[in-house]
Amino acid sequence: MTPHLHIENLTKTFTLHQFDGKQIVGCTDINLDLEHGEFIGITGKSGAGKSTILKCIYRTYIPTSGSMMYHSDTHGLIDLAKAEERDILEIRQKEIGYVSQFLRVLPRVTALDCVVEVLVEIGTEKAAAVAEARAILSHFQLSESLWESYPNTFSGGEKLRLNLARAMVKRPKFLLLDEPTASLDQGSKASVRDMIIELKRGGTSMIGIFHDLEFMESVVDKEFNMRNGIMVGGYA
Amino acid sequence: MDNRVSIRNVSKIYGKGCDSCIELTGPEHGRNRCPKCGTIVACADIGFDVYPGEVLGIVGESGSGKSTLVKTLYFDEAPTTGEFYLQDFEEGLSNVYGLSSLQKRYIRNHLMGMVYQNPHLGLRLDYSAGGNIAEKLLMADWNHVGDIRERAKELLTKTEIPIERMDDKPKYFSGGMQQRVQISKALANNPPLLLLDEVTTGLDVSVQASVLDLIRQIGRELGISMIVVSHDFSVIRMLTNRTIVMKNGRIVEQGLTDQIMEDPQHAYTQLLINSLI
Amino acid sequence: MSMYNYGFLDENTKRELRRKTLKAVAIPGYQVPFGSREMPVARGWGTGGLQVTLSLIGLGDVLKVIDQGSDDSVNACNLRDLISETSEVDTTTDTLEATVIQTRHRIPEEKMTDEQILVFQVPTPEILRTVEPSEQESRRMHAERDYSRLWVHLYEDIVEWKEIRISYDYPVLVNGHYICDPSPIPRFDVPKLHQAETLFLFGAGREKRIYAIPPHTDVIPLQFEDYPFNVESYESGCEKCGSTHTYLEESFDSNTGERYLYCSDTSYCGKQQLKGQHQPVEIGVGWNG
Amino acid sequence: MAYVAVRGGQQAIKEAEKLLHYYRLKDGEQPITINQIRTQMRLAVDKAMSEGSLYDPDLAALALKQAEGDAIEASFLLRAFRSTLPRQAYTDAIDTSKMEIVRRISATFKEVPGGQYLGPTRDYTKRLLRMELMEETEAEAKATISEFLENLNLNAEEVESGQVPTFPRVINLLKEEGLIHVPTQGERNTDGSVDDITRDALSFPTSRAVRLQAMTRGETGALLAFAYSSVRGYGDVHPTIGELRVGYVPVYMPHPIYPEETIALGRILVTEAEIVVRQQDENVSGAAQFAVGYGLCFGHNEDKAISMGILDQTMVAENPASPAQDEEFVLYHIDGIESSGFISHFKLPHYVDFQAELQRVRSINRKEENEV
Repeated sequence: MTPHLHIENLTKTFTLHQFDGKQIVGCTDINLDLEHGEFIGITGKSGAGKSTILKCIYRTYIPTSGSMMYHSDTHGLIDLAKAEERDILEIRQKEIGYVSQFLRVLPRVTALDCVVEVLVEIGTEKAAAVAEARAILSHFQLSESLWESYPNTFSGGEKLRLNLARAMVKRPKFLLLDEPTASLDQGSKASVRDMIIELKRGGTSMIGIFHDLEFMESVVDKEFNMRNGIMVGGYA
Repeated sequence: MDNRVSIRNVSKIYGKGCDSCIELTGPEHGRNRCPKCGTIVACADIGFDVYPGEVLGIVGESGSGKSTLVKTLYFDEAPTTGEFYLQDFEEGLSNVYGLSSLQKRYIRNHLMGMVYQNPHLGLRLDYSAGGNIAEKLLMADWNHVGDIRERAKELLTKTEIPIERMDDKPKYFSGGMQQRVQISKALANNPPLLLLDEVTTGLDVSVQASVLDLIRQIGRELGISMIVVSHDFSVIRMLTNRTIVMKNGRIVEQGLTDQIMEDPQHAYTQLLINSLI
Repeated sequence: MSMYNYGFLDENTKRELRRKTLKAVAIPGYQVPFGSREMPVARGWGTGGLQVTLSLIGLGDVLKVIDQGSDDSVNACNLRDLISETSEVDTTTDTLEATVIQTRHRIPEEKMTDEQILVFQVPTPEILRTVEPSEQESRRMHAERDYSRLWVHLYEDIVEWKEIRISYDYPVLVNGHYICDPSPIPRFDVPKLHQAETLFLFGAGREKRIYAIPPHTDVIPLQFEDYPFNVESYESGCEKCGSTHTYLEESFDSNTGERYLYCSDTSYCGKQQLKGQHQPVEIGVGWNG
Repeated sequence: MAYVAVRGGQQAIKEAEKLLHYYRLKDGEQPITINQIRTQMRLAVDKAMSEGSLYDPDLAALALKQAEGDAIEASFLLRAFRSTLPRQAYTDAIDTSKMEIVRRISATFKEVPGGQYLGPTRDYTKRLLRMELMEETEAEAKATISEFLENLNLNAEEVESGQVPTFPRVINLLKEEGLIHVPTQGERNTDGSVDDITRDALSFPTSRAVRLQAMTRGETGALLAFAYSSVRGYGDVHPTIGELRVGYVPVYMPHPIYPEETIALGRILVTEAEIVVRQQDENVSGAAQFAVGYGLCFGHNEDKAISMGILDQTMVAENPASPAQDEEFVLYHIDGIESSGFISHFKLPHYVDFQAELQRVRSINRKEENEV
């Protein structure tokens, strides 16, 4: 069986037209295999290009070269680097979760609704979606008093927990985690770990970026280290 | 072919035109007026697809041709060239631009809804709010006043207009309410495609927010395909999945909305993104 | 009048009028523009009907002219004089005897046959004028059958007044295609247009349009399922002849000031009165059979 | 007695007509002659010919006599008469550069080639009633004539040569400089025919030929009002009279058999106005230019020709913002015969219609009562 995700020679360069076409390197020549149900952790200094890889996979960035062969439930084997936008949208909606260190939620949508929406989008009944959303918000220890308020007033930790809930509630086949534990207390970290373990048990493959190496080591199967956009070392 | 909407090679030219019009206009020249003959190339070589349930954004500054483009989609303006296929009309096999005006009218009434920036274009401000909705229904052969009023109530409720205002004239409504009535009217026949042209421009910020929320909610609940035209990236970000960037009558870039905003490829898009306040 | 051509108009003009009339018959309800000529009566006084009648009439025809149902109204007299003087046809007041009837705002009470033509004088042929002042735009609306505004107009009436307020010039759908103005006949006369045996021609002189409803054509007044079209009705009958199935006009007795109802079709009323006096008279059947 | 008897209508209109004839003559004065009207009421005759759309000073004078001076009624009589005349042929377009000038002025330049030529104008007379005309005698009239001719002092050479001075068009001065926009689209149809509003109903958008035809038949007062509205505030036209000419032009028609030849039909008096305005046509781009509005009508009628010239340019607006820019609005409402006919038709009985109205209003009121 081929890996869940096979990245080959992935390079991302940014061209800044306003600065006379200045080139900025995001990452260079990345090669990586993610097996089904596997969790790979990526480490490195900030600015090393870790997030670039994640965003390329999610196609928020357009890869400059290389391929990312992904095993999709709905689309079969597909190169995320070149896939049609509408296929990407569908795969995002049904299969890929993305947790970023920053919360990007729409204004004027309550915390509960923003989790419910994710489930409704993939076809869950409204009532069932509400029940599931409540359960996962409890799991991530988001105070029930916040459920009906707008997340733009939340603290960093609260936002992150909401983000995790949103990404994980649909039990994605593939999860991208960009600093999922930054600014979380020990209790919250524990619930993140529990959820990761539960998802892994369910067969979810994951790639994560961590500062907290201790936490990372407790959940990942493989680890890669990056420096200046280049993968410098990896070990199981 | 499961495309809901396909646009190919659409152009709209105002003026007599010459051989150089297309060549000498566009973003690389920074103009849409042909220097040789003075013809305005409002848009040219436009092509894209909108898939079922998808919300497509068209962003650009004034003069980019985005409003002209959307007007050709609603047959308010006839394009100079181009093809336009709708899955819901003869299984997407007929170029609907080539149809008779009678058939175009059918498509307008049954398969599309349009919400204009200026409510007076989309509404008859002197007819009641209910009458405005009735206009669309009557054209789809509704012939029972009681049924029409029931449907109008349903739509006004959905767009959060108090039902007791149904028989009042929109000319006495606030700008935000007028836009809500326009949206109700546009949705009257459950069209598979909704066109929105700068619908929040000119509204107060809080009113803008509520109109955008309404549009978003409709998109989610009804699964309608939408084309949202705006100069405002925050509107585009909030409503759309994919975005087309236009300048001087041409498409300079299209992509996923988050990609356009975080990894813009074209110099002009980068300039727009960097100019966001 | 001998210094003028037969039928007043020159032959080329009459030919043009006949061609346009044929076109109108071929496209029921469609308003055919024509080069309307100035007539020796004023615009708005029946010049459209007059031109149509003069282009059709020939020796052997029997002419009847009515205005508001009356043969004796001054304008009817004037037009009848003009037509008969220039065409030398016989005139009548009896609907049954006439071959061509020119009318303003009424359809006679006696049912007309396929041997007869009814020519209407039309002041404003464009039914969309109430909702759209521009001619260019209203022609586009007809072409696209874009009648939404007219329908909304009716809807708004119902919302505000619980019924459609149009009393005359009631919009009708002709042959399932064009909506047209049956001229300012009262609602009472509108059903007579539906699947009739007679050719109906409409002439609008000032607005320069001819249109037609050929025999055996569907003519349906605009209505809603829950607000069906209805016609005028009266609590009592004609004061003079006792009819209870005719269109009546209110009038005041010039001496007593009392209000009475009389038949608007004076010829029919006269015949009914004769019948009441047991005198021999032939009265045609009504339009309902 | 009501004006329409339910019986006796025929008799009533006959009697009314007799009364009308009596009223024209009832004071026992000498009947006015057609010659007197044609020569001494010349401007009324000109207006009747122009609005009646028939160039025949004698018939126009007759119409005025019959209409007891009512201008619209007189032009109406001429139009109705016109309907009985078959269309035999179209003349060639008249060439106004061949005009025998009666009057010619320009407001663009103080001095123009050919010179300003005031002619018989009232423009600079004091509008004081000349009481002496109350009792004007034949002898006085003759004296006025001979006195004028004696003082005329014509240049003997000019009189002998019989040469009429020519007047180059003022507009041409601007054209030569490239300042006048010359429409590329001709006034003729592609098949060489000319639109004819007396044969075909107006259809919109119209051709310029149709607009000009409709205006030249239009009622002077209506044209005046629309043109005035566009320069006073409902529009943005700033007209300058490039040239105003009054004079006689010859009329020719193509020979029906020999295509190279023309037949001279006579000459007609016309008033021509060329109005210079800033280019308004949105479809024309390029250098700033002037456009010329054109007015021409039968007879001597300066108000009409100038108004027509102004309106010719207001109606080029693609998106009309004021009434005078809207060709439908202008062209449908300037015909005096049509508008007066329709307004007067309201004098006709409307018993049937009004009864229908009564029924509707009562029905609505009944419904409202039932609801209360």
